[in-house]
Amino acid sequence: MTILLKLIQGIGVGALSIAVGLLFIGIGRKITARIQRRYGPPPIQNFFDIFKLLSKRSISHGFAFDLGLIAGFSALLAAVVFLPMGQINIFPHNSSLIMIIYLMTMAYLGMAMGVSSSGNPNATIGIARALTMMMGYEVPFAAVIFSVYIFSRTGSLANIVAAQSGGFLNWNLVRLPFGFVAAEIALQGMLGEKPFDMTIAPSEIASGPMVEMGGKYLGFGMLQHSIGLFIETGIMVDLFLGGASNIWIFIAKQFVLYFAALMINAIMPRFRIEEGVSFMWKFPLLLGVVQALIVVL
Amino acid sequence: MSQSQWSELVNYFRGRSMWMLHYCTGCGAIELPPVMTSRWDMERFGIIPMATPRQADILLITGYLSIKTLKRVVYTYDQMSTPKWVLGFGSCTINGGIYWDSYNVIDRLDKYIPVDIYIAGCMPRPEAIMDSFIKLREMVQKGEAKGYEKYTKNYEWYKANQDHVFGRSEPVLRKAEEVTKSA
Amino acid sequence: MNSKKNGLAPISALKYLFKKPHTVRYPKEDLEVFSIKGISPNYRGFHTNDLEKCIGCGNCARVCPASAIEMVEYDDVEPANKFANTMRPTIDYGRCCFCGQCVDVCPTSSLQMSRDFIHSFHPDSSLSPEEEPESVVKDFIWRPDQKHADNPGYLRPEGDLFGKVIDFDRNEPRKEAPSERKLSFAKFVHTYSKEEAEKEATRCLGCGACVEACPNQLHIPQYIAAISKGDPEESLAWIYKRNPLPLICGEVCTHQCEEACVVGIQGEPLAIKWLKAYSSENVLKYQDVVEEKKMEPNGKKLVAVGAGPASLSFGYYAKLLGYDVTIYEAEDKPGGAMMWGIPKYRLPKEELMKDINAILDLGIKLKTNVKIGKDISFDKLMKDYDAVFVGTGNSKPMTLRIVGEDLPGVMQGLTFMKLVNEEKTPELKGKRVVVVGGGNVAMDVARSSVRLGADVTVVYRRRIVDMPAALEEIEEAQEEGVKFVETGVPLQIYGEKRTEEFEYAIASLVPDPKGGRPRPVVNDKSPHMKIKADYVVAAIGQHPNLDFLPEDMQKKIGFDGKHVPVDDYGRTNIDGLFFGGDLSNRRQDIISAIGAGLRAAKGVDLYLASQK
Amino acid sequence: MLKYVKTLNSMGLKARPLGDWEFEVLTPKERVAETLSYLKGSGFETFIHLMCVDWIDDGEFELVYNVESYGEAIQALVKTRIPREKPSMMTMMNLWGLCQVYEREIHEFFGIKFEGNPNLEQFFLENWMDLPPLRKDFDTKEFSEELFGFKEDESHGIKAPERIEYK
Amino acid sequence: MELRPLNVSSTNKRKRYELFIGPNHPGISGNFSYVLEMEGHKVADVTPDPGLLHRGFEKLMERRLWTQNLALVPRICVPEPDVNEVAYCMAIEHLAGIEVPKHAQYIRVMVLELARIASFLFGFGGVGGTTGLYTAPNWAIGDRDYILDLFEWLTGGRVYHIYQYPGGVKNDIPDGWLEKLSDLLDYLESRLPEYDNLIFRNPIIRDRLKKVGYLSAEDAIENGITGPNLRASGVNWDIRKTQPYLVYDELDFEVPITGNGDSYARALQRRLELEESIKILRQCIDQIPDGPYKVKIPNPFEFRVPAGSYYSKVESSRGEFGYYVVSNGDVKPYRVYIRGPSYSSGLYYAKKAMNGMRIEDVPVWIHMMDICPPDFDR
Repeated sequence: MTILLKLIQGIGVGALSIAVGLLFIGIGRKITARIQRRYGPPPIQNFFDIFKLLSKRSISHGFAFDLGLIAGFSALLAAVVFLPMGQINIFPHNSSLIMIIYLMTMAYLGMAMGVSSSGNPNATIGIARALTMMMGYEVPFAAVIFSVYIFSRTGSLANIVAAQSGGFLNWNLVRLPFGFVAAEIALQGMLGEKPFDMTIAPSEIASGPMVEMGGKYLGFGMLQHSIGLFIETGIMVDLFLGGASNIWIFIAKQFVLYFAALMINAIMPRFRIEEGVSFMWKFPLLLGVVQALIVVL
Repeated sequence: MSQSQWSELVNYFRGRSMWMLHYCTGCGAIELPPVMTSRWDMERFGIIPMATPRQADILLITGYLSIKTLKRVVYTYDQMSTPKWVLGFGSCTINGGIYWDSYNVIDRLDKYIPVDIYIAGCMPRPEAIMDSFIKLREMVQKGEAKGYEKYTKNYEWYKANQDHVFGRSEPVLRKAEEVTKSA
Repeated sequence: MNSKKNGLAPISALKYLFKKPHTVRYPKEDLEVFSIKGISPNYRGFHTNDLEKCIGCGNCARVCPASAIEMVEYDDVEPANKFANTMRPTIDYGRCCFCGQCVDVCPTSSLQMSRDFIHSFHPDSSLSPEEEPESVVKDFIWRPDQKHADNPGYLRPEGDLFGKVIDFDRNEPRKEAPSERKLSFAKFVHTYSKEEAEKEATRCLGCGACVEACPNQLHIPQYIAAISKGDPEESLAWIYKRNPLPLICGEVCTHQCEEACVVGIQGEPLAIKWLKAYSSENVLKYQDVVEEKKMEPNGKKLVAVGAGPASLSFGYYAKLLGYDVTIYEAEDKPGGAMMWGIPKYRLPKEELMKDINAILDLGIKLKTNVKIGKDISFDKLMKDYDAVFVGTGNSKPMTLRIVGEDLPGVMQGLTFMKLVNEEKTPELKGKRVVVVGGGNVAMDVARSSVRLGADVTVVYRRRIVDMPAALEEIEEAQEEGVKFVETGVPLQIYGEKRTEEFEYAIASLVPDPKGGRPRPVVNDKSPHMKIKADYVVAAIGQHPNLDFLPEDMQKKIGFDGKHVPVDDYGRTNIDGLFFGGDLSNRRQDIISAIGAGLRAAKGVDLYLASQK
Repeated sequence: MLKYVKTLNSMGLKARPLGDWEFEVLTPKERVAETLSYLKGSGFETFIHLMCVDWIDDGEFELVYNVESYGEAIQALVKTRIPREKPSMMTMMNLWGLCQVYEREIHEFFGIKFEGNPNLEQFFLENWMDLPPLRKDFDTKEFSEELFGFKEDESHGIKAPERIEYK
Repeated sequence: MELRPLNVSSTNKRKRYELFIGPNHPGISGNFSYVLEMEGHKVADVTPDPGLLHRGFEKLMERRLWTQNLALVPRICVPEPDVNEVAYCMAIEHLAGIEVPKHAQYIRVMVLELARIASFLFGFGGVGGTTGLYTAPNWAIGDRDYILDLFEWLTGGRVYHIYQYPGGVKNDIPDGWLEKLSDLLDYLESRLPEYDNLIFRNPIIRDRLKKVGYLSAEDAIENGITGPNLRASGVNWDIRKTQPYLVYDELDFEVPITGNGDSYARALQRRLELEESIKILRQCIDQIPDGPYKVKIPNPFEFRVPAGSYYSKVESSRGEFGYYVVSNGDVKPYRVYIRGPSYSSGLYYAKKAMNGMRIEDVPVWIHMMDICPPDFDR
């Protein structure tokens, strides 16, 4: 019974994350458009896009292609289940940050497996960049997580959230400001927003991993992106913004983080891949290490 | 939900989200940047440029096609996943335009790939482009734009025409033979 | 500029988040940057064409760099004027590049462009792929009309004679001042110099509207193009294709072509006549142009009666076809009316002879001072020759039929002109001459009299604008001091022994119900006027004189005293008898006569071929 | 500029000024390299273009090398004529590497062989088997009609009036 | 139908593979293709594959009348069509000995400079587009549209103006146009600092661009690079100054020389020249004399240009745009050769420049060299 309930809850959370992610991207397009002096699409444009993509006939590039994408998508769906979102917390005792990050890495690896079987060099370069970039942002992010772990003395997101309860001043944002900045920069990389969007870089490698994806595959890719967006901002909310008491506040906090990322996205060009990685390993890593040192000492 | 209702719904969403391929085949493409960017903002209609044919729904033939480009266009069109639509931009796609007598520019696009909508003009203004996008959207939502079905149905005919242009194995004009022989 | 590196500088761009975008939200909004809403006021969109104004000259079609315009004949339009046709531009928007060159070159400004530019087409998906291209192309081809006229865009305003590309200003050849030229019979028009001719020739659009207006359909665009290329020889060769008397026509042609000239609709027409004069004057030896076309003789013998333009033209073209041609002339010099009727100041005799000699040099036999019917009977001609061409023209002058006409001092126009050309006129210095009539002969008489020192008054039944004479001639006559009396109907000539006074009535003009020229009507109330006159010359037209023809023949060919009915090839009801020139032409001028000669030559050829 | 014209004339070549900034040099085929290297040596370091004119009536191709001196702001057009039958020319790649592409283009459009140029493959066209298209005896309209299958009457339907010709 | 298959050859020491930049690629500046042979992320060899836009202009122009060709020539360089019209008309005028009235010459200068600004703004868009700063194209191309509005008002066409005519221009400046132009210049000047902040002071753009495509002055001269790219390498050469045409010698302007030779210098060069163009336009507004806007020439059918040949050139936003026109005295040109500024850089120098470049720098290099495929494809 519980399992069934959890399953239903899980599906619900997955759907919610997709919906919220898509809406975020939609609103994000609108906001970016404003900075670019135009109106932009309606906020629900992304739902049209997804629906259309899923209704298209698609070309597969072999079994590994399909499998990789499905693996990636399901890994992300699994990850979102473990994320505590306000009062919604399906596995209150199992919300291990390590597991979530592990599952998210799985998603990338699944994607890598898929697209590299398409044989398009652009996709290969793209996925290589994605993995390199992951190396880039995971290192400072790991440093930050390390300091948060040490600071909160727990590995569970739910407990980290609980540790921050009791007002704004208890938030890790205030307590671990260097860590927050480092994580925020890493988040930019995780979201694939500029200046860290070398993975898709249309003008260089023609949208990279997505180059051979059409129709349903691209639709799943976009869904994956929206879940990823939800999880990544969600982790940040849980880690630094004190979680939330209910889902709406949680989403609002997520949006604030996404908005900040959007602002940078709108005014920054993209790094070259090695610039991006070295930037990650310089400034945010330094902040993360400083934070860890502060926490440890 | 019945089959027809379902396809109506699908068509509605397809009409609201048409992605075009970012491919400047001819000079009409110079009016696309203004349409895509802030002054005219095509994204209002859900139309955004896409980097690869796999992701795109619309193929814009922005003007004349040289033989070399036609080859790529056909290749690109084959790569796109259905449903897909082709827009013929300006005079050149309709009847050759100002290049009607050029040795390297095809005259009628629809001999080689099916075209769903043609826009008059040389080159079409942003208003005309958007007007035709709106028209295409209506057609898609009504389920009238079926060029891709025609292509599969009459593939032999199209293929023969394509091969006639870029699969040729001997000179087109007899005169050339004589000259090459003497040279 | 401040180009210092600053990571925070881009943040200033975020202020646009709170500003109104500058997007034009088409179709909800429209551009609002010009004086009118929407696109610019002179935008080059779809064409409009005023079908009533369009003359179908086809210049738009020829100037189109994309070959998008085709002239198509339509039933539902009326020709805009008597030279226009019912062809209208039909534009293929699958070709059109909206450059506007057709608008620039439209001589009537009927073709314009509108601000409408949106047209899209979705081919019917039920059509098979073979049919589809046709349906697409059909949808993008249409005849521009007034559909978009309420939204005008790029156009050439009608009064804009500076024009876009057409040069509307004619370069008249230099002429002597009236006070100078009235003193002598010398030619007063200086034909073009090379530069002037080339400049004038480059005004030609080459549309060929003139060709249809020309009674003989000369290759006008071609010979003008050759002039602008700087090649009078080539030009003359083109002229010779249909006109063996180029210099004569260059000097004295009635140039209806210029009335049809499309440049003349809004500006001044090309001086086609003077251009012809230029190229024929600048080729010293016609032989180079003429000889090469000569054909092998075929042994057939033809005869032409009268050495006027019709017979000369007949002789020339028949000779080129290989016939052996003999021309009989009653006078001692060839040329007919051109020799005796045209004053020297218009056509110097040496120029006339240059043309005629070029023809005669081909080997055409000319027998002067032979009067048919008197020296040789017409029946003998019919027997001796394979075919007979009669081009004797109008030699019987019409008379005034008023009291006092038989007084000394009353003369007929042609008789007077013959005297002038023979320099046998009575002393006219200080005399008063009244010329009755308004044709070219009347003008010749009047202006010759002026040159002889007389005081001349021209009395004409209608207004000056109704005169059949060329406007140019009338103007020049006025400049030279000829007085004109409009609507004067001759009543009587008074005088004891010779002419002293001329009386006429001022008629009132009644519009012709058939749409022709108004008719002068004299009634009791019409005022009567008298002027002193030492000479009265009646130049009111001539009739043919076919007395040399046997009576039965005259009847058989249907001669009614004025006119001989013939078909296109000059054929009459009698086999082997051909007519041409003023005898049978509707218009009575040199170029028509030349045309009749040419057609008759072809007719003879057809006739003799059928005889075999 | 006049000093170059003078020098070139003294070298036995025909040189004359064309405009304010241009002068032309007519050289025989064999002396092109010599002329160009003289010009390059005297400051004409930039290679602007190489083009070809088909003088079909003379049976010759004219090659025009355009080089420019930035130092003195003058341009030299070096012109040479080669016969139209089996046309060939030596490459100028050793002077300007840039000539490689120009020569390849001219080989494609006029069929002139450039001896010493390693790559004269098709460049702008693909699968071209007809006459080189920019030759005067190549009829592009006919080609277009033949290959793209459309016919056009060039008279545009403008009707010449009916004349009765004597012949 | 055969396209070259993906060629992964293992015979080489290191694995090489082919990568197509274009024709269907967002990183290329038009319908044009570079076939890159890659070693990892690095370019090992480049084969330019032009001809995708080849329309045979030079052949078509031989078949058309002198003035009919005015509808064809702007199509040779689409982002900046006016240079074609002016260069072609200048060649005709030189051959036919036509003197263009001062008024018309000023109009021509204004048209050329406006087109230059429009092209530079397009270039700003290119900087943003290739580096992923999409706000830049949205701004710059949006602002360029205001220039197109002015063109439309002046000429009746938005992109293809077909406005020049041998002997002058087709119609006079409409009432109120100069005021509107002056307003636009004010607006553009107010926008320039914003572009500076967004693009030219942006550290990532600077760092990225500065690493790409260094070109020394000697190499630039050797490889026939012209225009802003040449000046960015430090060669003081601008046809408007050194061999002035039209009325450029009556106008007071400077030619900035950035001289660093890298891609950033090339972008900056354009940015600085834009300012000078605004300056020129302001002077034109003040100085433009009254007078006829064209001289009469024969109509298109009878317009014969005396036999001869002439090379006329115009400084375009990409470099030297030249028309070599040969006439044999007929109503049609005997031969027209078009020297596009991108020819040498795009087809020849690219091979040298891209060698060893990383894939992400290739589009940057293409756009900063401002390679415009139609002008060499013709």
